Amino acid sequence: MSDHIPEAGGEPLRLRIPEPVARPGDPPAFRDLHIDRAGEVRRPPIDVAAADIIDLGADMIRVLDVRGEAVGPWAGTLGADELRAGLRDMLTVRAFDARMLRAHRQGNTSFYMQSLGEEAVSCAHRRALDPRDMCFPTYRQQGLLITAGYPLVDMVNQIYSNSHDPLRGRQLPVMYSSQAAGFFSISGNLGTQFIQAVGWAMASALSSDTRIASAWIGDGATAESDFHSAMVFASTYHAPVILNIVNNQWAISTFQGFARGDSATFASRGHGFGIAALRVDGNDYLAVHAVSSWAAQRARANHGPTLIEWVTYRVGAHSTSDDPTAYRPQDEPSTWPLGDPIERLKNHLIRIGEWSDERHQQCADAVDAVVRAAAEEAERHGTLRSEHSAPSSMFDDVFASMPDHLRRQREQAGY
Amino acid sequence: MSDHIPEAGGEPLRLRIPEPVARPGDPPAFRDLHIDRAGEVRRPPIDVAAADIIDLGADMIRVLDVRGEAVGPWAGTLGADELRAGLRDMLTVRAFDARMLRAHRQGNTSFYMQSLGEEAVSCAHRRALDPRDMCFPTYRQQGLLITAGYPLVDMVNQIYSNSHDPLRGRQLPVMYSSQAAGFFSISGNLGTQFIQAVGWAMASALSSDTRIASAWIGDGATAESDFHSAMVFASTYHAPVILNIVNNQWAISTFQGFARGDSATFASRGHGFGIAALRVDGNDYLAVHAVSSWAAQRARANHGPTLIEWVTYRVGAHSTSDDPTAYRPQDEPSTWPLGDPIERLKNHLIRIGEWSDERHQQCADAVDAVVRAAAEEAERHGTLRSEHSAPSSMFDDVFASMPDHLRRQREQAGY
Amino acid sequence: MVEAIRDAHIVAMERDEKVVVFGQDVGYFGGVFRCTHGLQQRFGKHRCFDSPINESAIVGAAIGMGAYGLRPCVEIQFADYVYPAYDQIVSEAARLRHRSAGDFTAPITIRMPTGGGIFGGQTHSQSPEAIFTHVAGLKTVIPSNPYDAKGLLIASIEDDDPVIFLEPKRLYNGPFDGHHERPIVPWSAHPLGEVPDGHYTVALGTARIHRAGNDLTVLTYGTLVHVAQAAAEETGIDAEIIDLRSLVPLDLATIVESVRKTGRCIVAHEATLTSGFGAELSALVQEHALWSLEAPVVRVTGWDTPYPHAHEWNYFPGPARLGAAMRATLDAR
Amino acid sequence: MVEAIRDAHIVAMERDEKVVVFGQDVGYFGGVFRCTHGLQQRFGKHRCFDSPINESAIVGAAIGMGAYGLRPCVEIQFADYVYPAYDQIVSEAARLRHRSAGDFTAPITIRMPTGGGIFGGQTHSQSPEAIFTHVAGLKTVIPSNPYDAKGLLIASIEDDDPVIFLEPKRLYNGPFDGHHERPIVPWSAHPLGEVPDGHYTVALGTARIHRAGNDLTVLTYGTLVHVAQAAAEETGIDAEIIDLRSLVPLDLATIVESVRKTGRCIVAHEATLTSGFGAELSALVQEHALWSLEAPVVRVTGWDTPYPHAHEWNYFPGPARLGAAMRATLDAR
Ligand SMILES: Cc1ncc(C[n+]2csc(CCOP(=O)(O)OP(=O)(O)O)c2C)c(N)n1
Ligand SMILES: Cc1ncc(C[n+]2csc(CCOP(=O)(O)OP(=O)(O)O)c2C)c(N)n1
Ligand SMILES: [Mg+2]
Ligand SMILES: [Mg+2]
Repeated sequence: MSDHIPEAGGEPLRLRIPEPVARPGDPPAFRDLHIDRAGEVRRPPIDVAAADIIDLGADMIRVLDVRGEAVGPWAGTLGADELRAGLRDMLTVRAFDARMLRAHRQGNTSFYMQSLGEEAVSCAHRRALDPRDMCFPTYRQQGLLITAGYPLVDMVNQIYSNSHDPLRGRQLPVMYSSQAAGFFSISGNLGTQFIQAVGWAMASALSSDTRIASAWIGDGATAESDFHSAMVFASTYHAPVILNIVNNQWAISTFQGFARGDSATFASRGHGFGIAALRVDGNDYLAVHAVSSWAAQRARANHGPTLIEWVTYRVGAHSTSDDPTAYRPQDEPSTWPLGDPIERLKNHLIRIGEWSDERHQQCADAVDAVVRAAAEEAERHGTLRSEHSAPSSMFDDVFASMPDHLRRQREQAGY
Repeated sequence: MSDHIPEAGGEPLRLRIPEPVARPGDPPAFRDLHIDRAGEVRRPPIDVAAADIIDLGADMIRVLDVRGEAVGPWAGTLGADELRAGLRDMLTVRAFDARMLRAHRQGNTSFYMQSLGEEAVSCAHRRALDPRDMCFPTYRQQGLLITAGYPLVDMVNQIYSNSHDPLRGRQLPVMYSSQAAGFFSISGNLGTQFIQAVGWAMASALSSDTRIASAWIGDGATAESDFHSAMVFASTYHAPVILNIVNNQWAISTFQGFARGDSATFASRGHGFGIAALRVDGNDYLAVHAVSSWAAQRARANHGPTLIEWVTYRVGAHSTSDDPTAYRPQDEPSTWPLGDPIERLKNHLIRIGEWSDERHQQCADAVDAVVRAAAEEAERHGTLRSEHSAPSSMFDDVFASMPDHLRRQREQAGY
Repeated sequence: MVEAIRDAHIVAMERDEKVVVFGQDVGYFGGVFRCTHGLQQRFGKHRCFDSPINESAIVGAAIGMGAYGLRPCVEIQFADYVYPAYDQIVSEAARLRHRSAGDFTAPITIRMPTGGGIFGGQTHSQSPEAIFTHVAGLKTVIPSNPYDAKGLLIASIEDDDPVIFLEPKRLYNGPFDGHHERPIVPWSAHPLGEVPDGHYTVALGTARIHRAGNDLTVLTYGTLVHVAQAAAEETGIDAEIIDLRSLVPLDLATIVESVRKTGRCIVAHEATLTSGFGAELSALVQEHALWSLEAPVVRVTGWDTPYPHAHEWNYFPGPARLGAAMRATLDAR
Repeated sequence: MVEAIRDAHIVAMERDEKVVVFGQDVGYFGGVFRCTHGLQQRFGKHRCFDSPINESAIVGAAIGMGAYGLRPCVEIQFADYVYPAYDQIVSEAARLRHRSAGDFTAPITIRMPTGGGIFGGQTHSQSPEAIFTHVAGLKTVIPSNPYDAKGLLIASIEDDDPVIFLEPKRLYNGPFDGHHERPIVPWSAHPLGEVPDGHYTVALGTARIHRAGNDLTVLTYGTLVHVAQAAAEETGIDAEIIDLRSLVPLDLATIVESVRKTGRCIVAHEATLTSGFGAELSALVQEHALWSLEAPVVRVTGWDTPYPHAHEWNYFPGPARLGAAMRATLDAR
């Protein structure tokens, strides 16, 4: 080859290690965040070709403007009753989170994960689905379950691993499962559910059913290979699935730049697969609902999958094992430009004359009482520290029926 | 949730199973293939932002026009001597493939994989790299090795698993390895090398070296997760790597629509990662060289990774175990619109007055003789059927030094 | 055996429309080993189809389909390529029933050709059964003949749990006994090559006494069943050869009964020695029949090296090695 | 033990600038268990950095870096999350030297917290060592104390082959003996908690006799070393406890010598029973010391179920179970 060498050498190579704009001690900043004005981004028909909405992967769909007005082509999917219901859903999630954090401090559970600041994404999305659709969530979509009407007490039973835990003490707290509520069993392994959702959607289509699937993944977890698996299969088979990326800016201590890489948005991952992709203000309940409905209709009408990046912010710690002040400015949450989803919806309802501060307080109090009652009821069935399902139940459900070797082991264990 | 149900039901869902345009019995057709006229696609500067060349992921960069003229902004990277050397490289690869297929029929080897019709991609690419750059190939880039000047006889020794096999009979034929020739050990597991190449490039950058890596993957194998791994890491760390997708239309019996999914090009997979992406006529030696040089310069100048889709066609069977007439029209290869890379380069050289049919024949004969001599020399060291390296060598190189348990097993084996 | 496997698919697909089949090259083309040949033509593109090349996605999608209520039976083109799917198999398929307390299940079958003997080199020859037998919630099955292949595969597809179904590729075309230097013998000449029409099952967890005998017990499965048979014939040792057929669940009773009778035991498999399934068998035998043992349980296996290409017959535990081990075991103490 | 592991990194990184460290949350933050705390600050962003959440990519990139000539030491956040990387580990890291005849190598270390006891549920508690010990070309190491952790980790990083380095997370903060009901004892109160400054290594493949004894041999590693110690103290049985430290390569001589002396052997680990590394140990013991055995080799392990959350102490093979097995083994025959 020797003599055909083009220009080599020259300056030494450098490796770029991404850094967030701000670290503890720095003033918080979100200067890389592209935000469009509410109402500005167009609403294509549900049968639009993915290639014709490339711009929507970079823009940000928003409905609520600074004054709390619902504006633009994505507005108008919900009436006042529905909006009030949505507000109540979000308040319930927030109250539930607060109480469970308290329960963790009291030792009733080993672990908890809140969704503070991200409530609109799952609450509004679930309202845009049919009850028989199946969600494949991560650990931060309690809003799906609560909105679907799953009993709070059963959630607490699971979190407390008590004698009424529907999962019989097997799973880490918050790893719920409810076929009936359209909520797939949560895995501790990030990402795995994304391709499973596509498989479920494929099965529904193979069966000429009308149910669709909705898959969930965090910004950090999009780096996992299952994300790619899901994209390839959804694209190849045109699966009736909504692929949701919850971009809450952080993956434990790692900012989204590590998973997002060089400058493109998460939504734009869809483009290389011919998958319709949209980027949305995830703290805007109306936008979340409108875009979710659009994607659900698209899937149901056999126009294929939609990838949605919900831009939001993880206000709290990653989990009860985490302290975010070690890796991001303490006041970063308060400077998040997209605000708080509950406040924004509340303001909108007030603005349109359908709500007031008093009604809000009443609602919050009512919701608190419901949550407290559920927690108290659950506590009567025990907590992690007290009563559980029988230890022998550990040997059940490994297989549909217990093989000999497990029977022997169960005996050996003394059950 | 009950009363907030949006429009569900309606028409039953359907699953789309992709189908190629033509199957055995049908007339072959490539009507989905987007081809630009030679010279029409622009050549941006090497420091262009990925977002500013989105169009190049859908267009097709071509230099040689129908008359054999080199046209447009990508022309002019090679002189006549270099073009003749390139022609000779490709002729050598083709002759080598032909001889090894014959050797397989004669039983000298268990297996072979030819690259018929795709020679330009690896031959021209290697000429655009520095000898110390490292390629991470698949099993169809023998052109890289031959162009790098790796001894043909050592290739045959490996294919014959004979006593001079540099890999000591361990690997399937064609799974070469040569650190010295900048050719990473080939794995039988598709895709794994793609992220390894990124790791190697990261290491080079971490070490302030000037060497870059070049990663290879087939159209079918882009579906594997390692493709995603490579994209995420290359994008995050800005690794100095060229990411090559050889889109030869087929993955064994499966047409590229299965991996490509819904309508986007393979090159466009780069867009969601902010990685510069180009789609190129892979049967155009000049285009391959020009784009490879561009990408190499880009990487070397710290402008980061480039994803390139080389559009080509697998003219032969997948391997000696395959018969493509079972799944594609028998005459499909002859209707491939981008022609044959050797013919096209030959015609260009003749057109510019630097070549003739006679010289071509002479060159082909000379190359044949060289290949034949290499095969004969290798045969003197044995073939799969005769002489191999010592069986005891199986126990070497499992670890840097042999642990006791392997020593015991080697003794037990009688060595 | 290819035909028996294909037949099992047909029977299962005809009886239950929830059975769907997919994988790389399995649709239009019918699989690189032809095990799904003609299924797409017969059942349509929605019951049998090609997939992109992503083993993890194949299994992950199958799990989703299983959770929906289908019964996917998927092919991994070679067992050597199952590793990318390992997370979906271990963390998901195997755990789903347990972690959801039965709320969701994964009734899926994952087929894959296993073992060497076709000059496939290190990435077309592996026998990874032990990485599955260690995983709670998986069943692991491996037939040694067409009759069992069909019956076990139907049973696996009908099973409500995830099953890893390993097909010794060297047995696809005949009862290979390790004598690679001899001409191939077709299944048609073998009693176990006779496969009844229609539906039948071989229950998972039942071993088969391939050859009754009194001198020693050989515990094995897959290709090595036939190698053991050859070794017994060639050494003249009256070996009892047990074809395990299913590794999890395991037919421990049959194993223990045999070893108590013979007092000597050889465990044979093609996979690497260390932490192979042979270790489990050896451990079980000494746990349940130590006082019957007149010699140590011996393992005859592939070496702890990658599977070589040119030297595959030096790696493969053939009749000579197995015969020598039989003699040594008989002579021990 | 966290501090010892961190210290090992510092020593290795200071001696050899080719050592680079990366993984999820290991850079700025210093790791969720703090094992890489301060490394980025000390050695710069190019020697220790965060990575995207993709275990397969972490290992794959490390292999490429190793092939280039670096010595990457990477962290998998929990051993339960190593499965996505299994293909890169098995098909690539483990095979590279062999398949290229030494032309390319993968001198990488893959660290991961293993084992249960922190109410982590099924995806933060697993002990997957057996899926690595089965793979030719991998070394598998697991320390039980700070002294060994540092010496073994430095040896692993300096080793020219890929090493799986399992860190029993329940030992991070003290010598946990299975008595979860008692207060945590810190390492500072334990002799093996004393870690010398600077460079030293513990050779891979050498076991350590944790407690000398004559009644029976306990073969174990990781957390269960301390559980065995507690069981010996509580039963008053004079057990010889062997801390294997390295599973591959294995110090067979020390094992066989001990069992020949005591005539009785218990194998203990936290991983599930079937096809666990205990099976290999049991098989080896009976192969090499059958005639010394006065009782069957007994395995005391996690059950063949997923690791439960609420019932983790019913799953964990604690001192009571281990003690009972010791008594039964002494009483046998
Ligand atoms: C396969 C796997 N790798 C690593 C982890 C550890 N882990 C748990 S959550 C998490 C961060 C995920 O971040 P993101 O996806 O952004 O979701 P978020 O927590 O922000 O909702 C990590 C690394 C895991 N659970 N599974
Ligand atoms: C992990 C893995 N899965 C499956 C295979 C089997 N296999 C070998 S080549 C091939 C097709 C690859 O097609 P493509 O990537 O387009 O490359 P091409 O053969 O066309 O050059 C398949 C499926 C493999 N080698 N590795
Ligand atoms: Mg996040
Ligand atoms: Mg191809």
